[in-house]
Amino acid sequence: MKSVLIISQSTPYGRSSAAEALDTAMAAAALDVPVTLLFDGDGVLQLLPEQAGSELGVRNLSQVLEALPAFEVERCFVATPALAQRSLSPDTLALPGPLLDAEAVAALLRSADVVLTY
Amino acid sequence: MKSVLIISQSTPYGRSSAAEALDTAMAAAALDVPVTLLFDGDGVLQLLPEQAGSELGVRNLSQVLEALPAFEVERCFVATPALAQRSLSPDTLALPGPLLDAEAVAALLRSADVVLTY
Amino acid sequence: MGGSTLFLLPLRLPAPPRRLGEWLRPGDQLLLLEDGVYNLALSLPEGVKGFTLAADCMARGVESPWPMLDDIAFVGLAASVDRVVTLTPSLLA
Amino acid sequence: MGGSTLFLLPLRLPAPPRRLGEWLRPGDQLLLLEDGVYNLALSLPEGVKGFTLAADCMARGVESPWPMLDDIAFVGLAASVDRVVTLTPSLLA
Amino acid sequence: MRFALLVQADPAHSPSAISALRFAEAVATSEHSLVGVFFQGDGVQVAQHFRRPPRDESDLQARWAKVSEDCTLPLQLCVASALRRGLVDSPEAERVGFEAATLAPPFELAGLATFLAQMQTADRVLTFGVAS
Amino acid sequence: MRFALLVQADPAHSPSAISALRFAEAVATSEHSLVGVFFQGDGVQVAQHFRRPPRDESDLQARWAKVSEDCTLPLQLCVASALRRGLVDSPEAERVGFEAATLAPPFELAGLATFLAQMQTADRVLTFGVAS
Repeated sequence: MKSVLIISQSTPYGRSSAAEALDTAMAAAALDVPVTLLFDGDGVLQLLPEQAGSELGVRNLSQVLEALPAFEVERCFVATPALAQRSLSPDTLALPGPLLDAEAVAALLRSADVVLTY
Repeated sequence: MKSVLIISQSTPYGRSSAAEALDTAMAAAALDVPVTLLFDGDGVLQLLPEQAGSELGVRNLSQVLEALPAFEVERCFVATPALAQRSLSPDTLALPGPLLDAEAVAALLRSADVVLTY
Repeated sequence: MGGSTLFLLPLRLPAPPRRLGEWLRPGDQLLLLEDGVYNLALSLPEGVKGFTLAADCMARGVESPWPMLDDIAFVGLAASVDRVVTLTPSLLA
Repeated sequence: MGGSTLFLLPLRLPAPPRRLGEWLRPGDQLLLLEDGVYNLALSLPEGVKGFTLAADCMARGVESPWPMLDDIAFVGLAASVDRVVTLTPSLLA
Repeated sequence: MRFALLVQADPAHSPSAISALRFAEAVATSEHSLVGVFFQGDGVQVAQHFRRPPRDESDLQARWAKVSEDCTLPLQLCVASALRRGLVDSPEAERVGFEAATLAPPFELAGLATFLAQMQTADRVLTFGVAS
Repeated sequence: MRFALLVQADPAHSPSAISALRFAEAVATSEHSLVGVFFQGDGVQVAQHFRRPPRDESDLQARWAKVSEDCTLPLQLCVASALRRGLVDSPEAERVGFEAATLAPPFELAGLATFLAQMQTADRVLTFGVAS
């Protein structure tokens, strides 16, 4: 099986891309495709706690993120450079997985057969 | 009649906004609504000469820009700060009207009854 | 001619804006909404008041350092100025 | 594992990218296409080759400082690497 | 105070579509009024007849219809933007031989002249949904 | 070399829709091949049956149909993305009581599993149309 790295780099409600990244990751896991989900760029803004999408009548992404392990999306990472650039501290975020520095992100990218950007 | 300032700030082929700004300006002029068109931000990239939209099978914006005087859109300006920020020199562009510095842009904005951003 | 202007900023700025002071003048107001509420670190030009739209802050889990407006207050603010102008990252870069 | 990567950049960067060298490593290649061809002033990390897509340069009136590829050459380049990755301003900021 | 709105944002990918609607709903409950809402560019997509939002999301089309009814507010789509995106009303569908209109009422097609007239009547005009 | 493409860009507002098509057309004339093109998010809009591009613009839908025919290439839309944007095929239109399909052939609805299977078959996968 080819492995896939999904880079989730959109703000949670700016476009439908953030939700589509999660849909694709969950579908891959359900089909036993080796999948890794990386939150990088503006995608780290999906990890702010206490989001209330229902305020706007849209799907609450925080809840979907919390459900990732239940859908067997187990390999989730967060890119540290994206946090620093946005003045975000890891301990104020709802982290779905370990932090990766730039070197580790580069290695992760090069370990994947397919890379999809959302 | 209320006057309208149309700020065209999108790249020529990045979205349909650049074309819509021109459509709206021409419609306003046709109805004798006092209209001013300001190219600012990424909108100044519409002014690069020798564009060939037909390469991509899309409408050639350069031709529409050249036709603005024929459609009686006579007040067109270009924001200097946007040129500087993009390392563009005015004499390499197809300018549809005079250059305005930041102060003049601020005054133009405050002289308009309605401001539309495209 | 002249008068006060309410600026709307609905998008996240990818870098600190160099042209904020060119657009916003004393007496003007700035409302951050939609993904614009992520621009928490903006330093406003002197004499400019900043606001954020409450529903957008709450939806995104953002704590606003500026006064939050509900939708009705947004309408009231828009009615109180002479014009409303939407800004973008490209205009502010 | 490993191998060479072709990066696509289809959007204009609003500011000089701080993270270009984090993504692009020696042996990698970068293709500017669509509004990405406006990023003429990029300085590439050592050992990285840069290209632009010919049709997008011509449509936008942009003179490419790097070798221009036609569509067939783009396909050939994509076939010659180990993976193709699309980059964005948000990932490079 | 009379407002006119210009909406350029597709509800499927821009939160500006929601902002515009919420602004209109808030005007409807205030002492102010709306003279019209004009949808241009991607904004016209909200009027797509067969659009079905996911169950956990709000139905913007239905909410616009309600604002329109409550305030006898015209909801007009720029005809050029609509046609290129496949949005046609019944007369247009008949004219070109399509099986059905793809435009949901009360949305209707209109020219830019309509918007420019609304702009003249309104005291304030707001733009929602610009591109970055 | 076998390619699969993921297209997330709406032709009405993103040049990525054109890039994806041109890439597919170029593959068709090369020694390489395409195993499938999957449209997700705004990318599905290209399949809107009633879409009519302005006269001076290229008809992407017709060009995709030609690539599909020349290469017996499936053009599949993510069903979730399509339904929320009002794109339905004939069976779905019948099921929910609509007058007609809004999906132009040869585009068809498919689940993400289809795309993931194409990904396994392909040697290279390219993404067109990401958001900024």
